[in-house]
Parts: sequence; C-alpha cells; structure tokens
Amino acid sequence: MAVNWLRKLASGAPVPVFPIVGRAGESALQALYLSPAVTVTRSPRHARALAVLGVIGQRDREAFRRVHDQVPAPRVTFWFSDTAIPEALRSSVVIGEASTDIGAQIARAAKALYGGQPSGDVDMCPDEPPAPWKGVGDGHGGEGMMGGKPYGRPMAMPEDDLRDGLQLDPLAFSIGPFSPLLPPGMVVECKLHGDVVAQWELVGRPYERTLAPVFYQALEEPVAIADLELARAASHLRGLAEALQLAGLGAYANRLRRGAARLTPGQSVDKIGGSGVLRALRWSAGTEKGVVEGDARVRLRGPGARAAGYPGDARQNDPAYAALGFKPVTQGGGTCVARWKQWIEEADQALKLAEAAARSQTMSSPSGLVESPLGPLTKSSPLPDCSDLIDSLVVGLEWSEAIAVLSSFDLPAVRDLDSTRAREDAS
Amino acid sequence: MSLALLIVSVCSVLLALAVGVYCVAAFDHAVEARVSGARGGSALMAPLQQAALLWYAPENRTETSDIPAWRVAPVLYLMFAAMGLALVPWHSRFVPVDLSTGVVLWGAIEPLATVVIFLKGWAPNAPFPILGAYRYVSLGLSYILVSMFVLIGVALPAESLQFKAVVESQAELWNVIRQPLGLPLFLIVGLGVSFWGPLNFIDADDLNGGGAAEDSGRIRLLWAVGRAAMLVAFSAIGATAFLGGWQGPWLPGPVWLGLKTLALLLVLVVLGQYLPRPGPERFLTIAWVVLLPLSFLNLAWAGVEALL
Amino acid sequence: MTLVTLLMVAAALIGIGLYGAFSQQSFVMLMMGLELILNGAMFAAVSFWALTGGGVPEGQLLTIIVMAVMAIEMAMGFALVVSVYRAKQADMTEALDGLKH
Amino acid sequence: MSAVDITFYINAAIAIYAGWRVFVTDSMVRASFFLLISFLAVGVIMLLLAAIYLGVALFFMMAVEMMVMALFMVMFMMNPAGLNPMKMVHQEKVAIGVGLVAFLALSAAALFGQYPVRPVPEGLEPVVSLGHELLGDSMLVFESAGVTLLATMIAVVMLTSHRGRYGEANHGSRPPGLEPGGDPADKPSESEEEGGHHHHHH
Repeated sequence: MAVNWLRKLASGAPVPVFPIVGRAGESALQALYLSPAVTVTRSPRHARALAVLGVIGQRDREAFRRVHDQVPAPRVTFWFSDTAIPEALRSSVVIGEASTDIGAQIARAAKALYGGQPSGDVDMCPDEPPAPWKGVGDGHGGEGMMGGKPYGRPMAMPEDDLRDGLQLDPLAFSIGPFSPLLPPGMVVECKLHGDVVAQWELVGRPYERTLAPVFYQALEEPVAIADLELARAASHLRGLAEALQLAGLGAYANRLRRGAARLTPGQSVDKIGGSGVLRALRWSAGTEKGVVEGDARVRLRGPGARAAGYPGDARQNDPAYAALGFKPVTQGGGTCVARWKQWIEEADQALKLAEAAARSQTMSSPSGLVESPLGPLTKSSPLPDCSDLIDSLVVGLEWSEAIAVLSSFDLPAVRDLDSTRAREDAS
Repeated sequence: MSLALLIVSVCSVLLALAVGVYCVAAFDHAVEARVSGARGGSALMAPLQQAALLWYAPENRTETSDIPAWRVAPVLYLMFAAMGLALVPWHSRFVPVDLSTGVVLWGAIEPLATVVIFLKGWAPNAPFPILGAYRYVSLGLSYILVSMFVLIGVALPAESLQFKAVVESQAELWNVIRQPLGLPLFLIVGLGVSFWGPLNFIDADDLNGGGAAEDSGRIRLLWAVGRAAMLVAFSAIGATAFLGGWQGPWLPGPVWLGLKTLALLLVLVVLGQYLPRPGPERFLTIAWVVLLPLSFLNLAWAGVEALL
Repeated sequence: MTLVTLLMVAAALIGIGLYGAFSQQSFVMLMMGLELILNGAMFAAVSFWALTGGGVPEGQLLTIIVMAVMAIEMAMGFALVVSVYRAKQADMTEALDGLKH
Repeated sequence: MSAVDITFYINAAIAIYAGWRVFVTDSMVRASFFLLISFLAVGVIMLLLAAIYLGVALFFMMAVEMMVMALFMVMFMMNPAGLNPMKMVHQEKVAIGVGLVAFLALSAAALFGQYPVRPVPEGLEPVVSLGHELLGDSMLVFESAGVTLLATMIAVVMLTSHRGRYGEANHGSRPPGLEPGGDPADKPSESEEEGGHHHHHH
C-alpha cells in the first residue's frame, strides 16, 4: 500500500532521459528540452530511458552499444530515427511518432518501468572486462605491480608535465561521440595532467548540422527576412544556453531554450535570458582563453570569425538587408567571451532586423549565398567542418576552460541542400 | 545523559535534518521553476517525487570499482552533516551533543567531508568522478582554513569552544554585526563544502555530473540528500554562530533557530541558482588571495574587539 | 579500560608502525609507518596523562607537541619526496644509492 | 562491562586492525584511508579518556594529513587503484622481527612496570587546563612549535618549487663536467642504469 503510494509519487516526476543525438537530431533534442514530461540528463547513468534522435553513423554503432548498456536496466530505448534498429533491440524499442510531443511518448513508455517489471530491453555488450586479467607474478618488488596490462589497460607512465616539470602519470581517455560536452558525433582522445588538458586529438568529426529549413529555402527563392533572422537568433540563443548550462546555470539555460522556441520580432535578448546572467558569463571558466587569430579566422567562418574582428558577412551583399540598414557586428580579441558576446549581439540585432523586416514585409533576394548562423552557405559548397581547430586551442587549458571554449564555437559542417531535400522526400 | 534525553536528541536531529533537506529541495525547485519559467510540478511535491524516482531507479556498477567505498561514502557524508547539526544548541537547556569543543569538532567535520568526497570520486574507477575528486581536494584546504579562522573568530568573544557559550555571548550583540566579515565567508565555505551552485566544482555539468557521473538509484539519492543536509548543517551552524541562535523575542528558542536557519538556507539556494560557476583555478586564486586574508582580517578584528 | 590494556594497544600500534617503517620500499608507505609509530606514542602519552598523571596539563602538552612533530614530518617528508622525484623520477628507497644527485 | 569499556575495546580492535591493513592492502589510496581509520579510532579512545580537545584535534589533523597522503599516493604510486597485486618490501623478516620485539618489549613494560594510579580529578576541565598550560607556563614550548611549523612551511615551499632562487632547483645537484659543458663527472653508466631501473619501475 505504502509502496504503491511511493510508486505513484515516482511516476509523478519527469522521466530522466539520455539523448543520443545523430545526424539531423538537433530539433528533436530541443523538443526534449522543452517537454515537461522528461528531464534531459548529462550522464546515461542518471537516465531511465535512452532516446535515439536522428541518424547514427555506421562508425558509431559500437559506441551506441556501450552507451545503451550504461543506462541502468531495466530501461526504455526510444527510437526516433531512420537508423536501422539493432537485432537485440528489435522486440523492445519504442518507436516514436513525429506527430505528438516525443517527451510525452518517452514518459508514457518509461512509467511502465516504475511498477518494477523488467522491460524487454536487453544489454548489447557482454558484462565482462574488455580484456582478461594480465597481471604478472605476485607483484614482488613492483614487478607484477607495474608489469602486465591489468584488464587490457597499460599502466600509466609518467610523462613531461606542462606546468612545472613534475612528471606524473597522465589520465588518458576518449569521449564522444554521444557526450553532451561535444557536438554530436565528435570523438576525442585526450590526456589530462590533473585537471589540465595535455593532449586533445580529434578522432571522429562531428555530424553535419542541419539548419532550419528557411535557410535552405533562402538559397533558391525569396523568403521573409523576419523568418531568417528569427531562426538565426534561435540558433545563437541555443548556443548560449549550452554555455550557461556548463557554467552551472541550468535554470537560465532552460529559460533561454524556451525563449528560443517562441521568438517574436522585436524581443530583446536581455528580456529573454535574464539581463544580468548573460553578462555574468564573463565570470565563468575560460572566458579569456581559446583565442582565434590569423587565417584560422577565415576557416572559422560566421560569428566565430566576426568575434575575432573579421567582418565577413554574406548579408552585406543583399540589397534587402542594405535597405534595412544592416551592418555586421564584430568583436575584437576572438576570445571565448568575445564569441559569446557576438552571439548575444547578433541575436539582438537579428531580432531588431526581424522587427523592421516584419513591418516592411521585406523579402530576401536570393543570390545563391546565404549567411547561416554558422557562416556563409551556398548551394554548391556547404560549410566545411573545422573541429580540428580545437586541437591546438585547448591544450594547456584546464578541463572546464577547454569545455567552455568548445561550447563557444559552432564547429560542425552543415548539411547541403540536396541531402536535406532527399530526406524530406523520403519522409 | 539519560536514555530518554538521548532518544529525544537523536529524534530531534533526524527530524530537523529531514525537514531541512525537504526545504532545500523545495526551495531549489521553486527558484529553478521561477527562473526557467517551466511549468513543472508543484514545488511542494517535486522533491518527494524526485526522491521516489531515485528510490526505484536501479543500482549501477562500473568495471573494477571499489564497491564498498562507493556505497559507504555517501552514508558517511550524510553522517557528518548529522553530526554537525547535532552540535547546534536548540535552547539553553537542550543541546543534542553539548561537547565542550564543539567548534573544533565542526572544524574537523570539513576535512573529514573532504576525505569522503575524494573517496566517492575515486571509488567508481572512472575519469569524470576522479577529476571531480581532484578538484575538490585542491580546493578543500582553502575552505578548511577560511572556516577555521572564522570559527575561531566567533569563539573569541565567547571565550569558549562550546556552541552554547557562543550563542550566549551574542546576548547583547549578534556576531553578524560584531564581525561583519564572518557570516559571508562562512556561507561561501558552506557552498564550497556542500559543493552547491557556483561552487559546485565536483558534480559539475562540465564533467557530465563529475563525482556523481557514474551513480544511479539510491546511491545518487543518498548523495543528493547528503549535500542538502550539509547545506542545512552549515545554515544551522551559521545561524548559531552569527545570528544569535535560539535568542529572539516573543517566540520560543527552537522556533527562532529554525527561522534563522531557513533564512540562511533560502539565501544559499538562491545564490546557487543565480551565480555562474567560476573556473576552478580562478576560484582557487580568489580563495587564497582574497578570502583567506579577509578571514585573517576578521580574526584580527575579533581579537582586538575581544581585548577592548 | 585499564592502563595496561591501553599501553598494549599503543605497543601494538608502535610495533606495526616499526614493521612498516623497516619493510616498505616506497617513501610514502614508509612515512605511513612513521605516522603509525607517532600515533602509538601519542596514544600512550594520553593514557599516562589520563590514568597516572592526575590531570597535569603537561601530558596533553606532550601530545600537542607530537602532533606538531607529525605535521612537520609529513610536510618535510613529502617535500623531500617531491624534490627527489623531480631529480630522478624515483619514489623507491632503493633508488637513492648516492648522497648527491 | 560498561558502555565505555565496550566502546574502548571496539575502537582498539579497529585501530590495530586498520593499522595492520595499511601494509597489506593492494591499493595505496586504501592504505592511507586505513591509516586514517586507525587514527580516528585512537581519537575516539582519547575522547573516552577525557582528552576532549586532543581527540577532536586528532580528527581534523589526521583527516587533512591522510587526504594529502592519499593524493600523493595517486600522484607518485603507480597502481593507485590496486588493480595489480602490490607488495613492495625489503628485509621483511628483519622488519617483522623488529616489530615483534618492539611490541613485546613495550607490552612487557606495560605489564610489569609499576605505575602510580592518579586518574584525572573530577572537577578538572581538560580543555581549560590545556589552554592555560599552552598560553601560560609552556608558552615558550608552544610558540617555538609554532615557529618551527612556519620554518617548515617555508622550507617545504623552497624544496618543492621547481625553480630555485638562482635557476633550476636541482642546480648544482649534478657534478660539473670534466670539460666545460661535458658529461657530469660521476659514473654516467650508473646513471643510465638508474634510468633503466626507473622505467622498469614505472
């Protein structure tokens, strides 16, 4: 009786769900953030349900198996993706429909678990060490202690230290492709000395980003500039939300995400995000780090480049924008905080432009070149990926600084027009 | 002490702990809902619902983890918080643990908590938890020093290491006015030791949950309760050492203590939701270059003031 | 809880500590041995103070001094370990076979 | 048997058992925490013996010390997690002998020695008396201990910093070369062998 009462309580709480974001899964992730029925967790261990959003690359199937098993069983696996469902999960996965709130769908499936009955969802990896025990001897005199590879892992060896030359054992591990700290699909092998990044090696590039459809439309036909600018502001605000989340301001991050979902022309970012807080980001980790300069700015197109004082912006060549009196905003320095500031100011500018454009019903004039939130987008050449820029930027930073720097970029490549259109035809 | 008194003391401490933890969770949920504008469940039910959710969530193991340490660390952390709360005098005639060196024992709880937090991060044998543990150990010492100096500062006018005497010494003037630096420093330490809000370097989101990244189910529940309990203990000690504890007009002593504790709790929780987290290294610099000298200043001020 | 039992416990702690101090190869483990010896000594001092001292404060004072010695031992020990480690990446007593370098 | 006695025996057992575990556990971190447990048990017994300040002081001193120790373990010791068996001992038989002899001798002294029975008087407040002693008659001892600690801190910082006042901290720890800028005058072969030895260890 009391137990039933407890279970009823438990089913009243939003269901913690860990998102696995694949290609074109961004919009679904944002929907999850906004759904009151679920909370998005940072670690699969904290989740009761696993949500597969978007297409998982062939490369990452193994990683998917591991993450899947890290969600403690009994679990629910929710499939909102064109990826083929693995054999082991055929019988148990919950297929999502695009029609209704996917958060509610997940919650409905997961609430069944609280009764305690196991879901059919089985582990995909065997529950055993990745490699058998390989210790040597009884360890006398340190021989076996250092000898061998316990469970397939070689003992850490001291190596040159970045800071004061005291050589200690590094901590080497790899994160991604589904870590919330990295863009979806990005895989990194890094080495830490204490809390300092000593090595950062890009192993797998992130999935291409799918932009809001309006940007692809703008390549071919005229679209309302108001729509373009609102979409741009929303994208920037979501980037800022991630930065706030990392700075420990989860509540404000959600506030920003909610605001980004229902933007109207003429709003001010300060009102949406809470005025003091965006400025307070200045105090969070790594603000003066991650400086982009030289021709890295050119490779790093869009807001990132403008934050480093490189005024390239495709909107300048559009007479419609000129009519609205558009001038690109830029920052000096190209630091982490400059990029955040750039996002804020561009979002503000975008909202003002949207207001002006909505009043005058201005349409964009298609020239085959559109300034997307990530940078100039053309029909022929979609924006390339530049996540390898990070490798040199974060070495020597503390972990939190490195992650903050990473969150201030929009690194992934952008899906080109044809592939997106192909997907629309398919669906 | 007689058996009856013992039972009463234990029950009162546990009750205070439960109520305090619930209030922390409810405050936190309310503030968060207010900030994010999310239409979540009611702030009164949400803590219980979360607790029940974690209660029924399955346990979790990692490869070659130190299971005993992993399971025992949250229990110890909660125990330390309870010990701290037990030192708080409810009334001149009722102190659960009336130790003549209570202030020193509270000073001992913070380093012990450091040990437990490190153990908790070390046990799962995983990268993010151990990173969180390292961070805390590197910061813990600065917390401990600051809080020791602040506590000695309040022990000086009382001429005793006993919390009861500390309260009685504030009969005419509360320490928060007598030593204006004391309470803010103490609350900062409180945020640090229960790694809450802006000083949550251990279970931070930039470590995907850090020390708790590998936890699930009841261990996670225990850990969350422990952190809230530590916050409660800090608020209660702060109310005792700086806000005159049970003293106050009209209302009975325990009520006053409760009100002051809740007020401090509210302040801490709100700070936790509104302030961003600085980089660990930056905060370490602040702690040693600003907070520690300030605590010296506070102590010197207290000493001079005690001599006059 | 008689003086004899107390002293026996102290003796056991000191014995274990001696074993560690003599047998361990790594500096830090060796220092653990020393700490255990001091622990036993402190324990004995407090027992004497409590049961034969008649409450003379010098007994407690002695313990305080032992604590200070402990802290100094820790600090200096670790400092030496670090500087040796810097010089030759050694954390084993065997590695120190010369007085210089 | 009173509650006090029971508490004492339990804590004594814990203290000794944990102290022994320190040297047989596989993981350095566990070792330092076993040592901490041993200290905490002793601290509790001190509280039983009315040494209220000392017991509590032992708690916080040892908590910090053991924390530092555990950290050094992780820093210097390979195999902090005890994944491999660990046994780094030399002259073990001698050590066991020494330990046993010390234990027997001391306990013999405890058993057969004649000690006056003068327990702490009822009215005495140990903390107050300690305070008066520290800041009264024994002020000099106390203060000198404090000054010594200060000197220790400075020395420790000097020893551990990688840069000395005149360049590298270990400057001059290598003998000069026979010809300017040449190899050190000590036995290079041995230092080579030393390096190999080190790599073999780490």
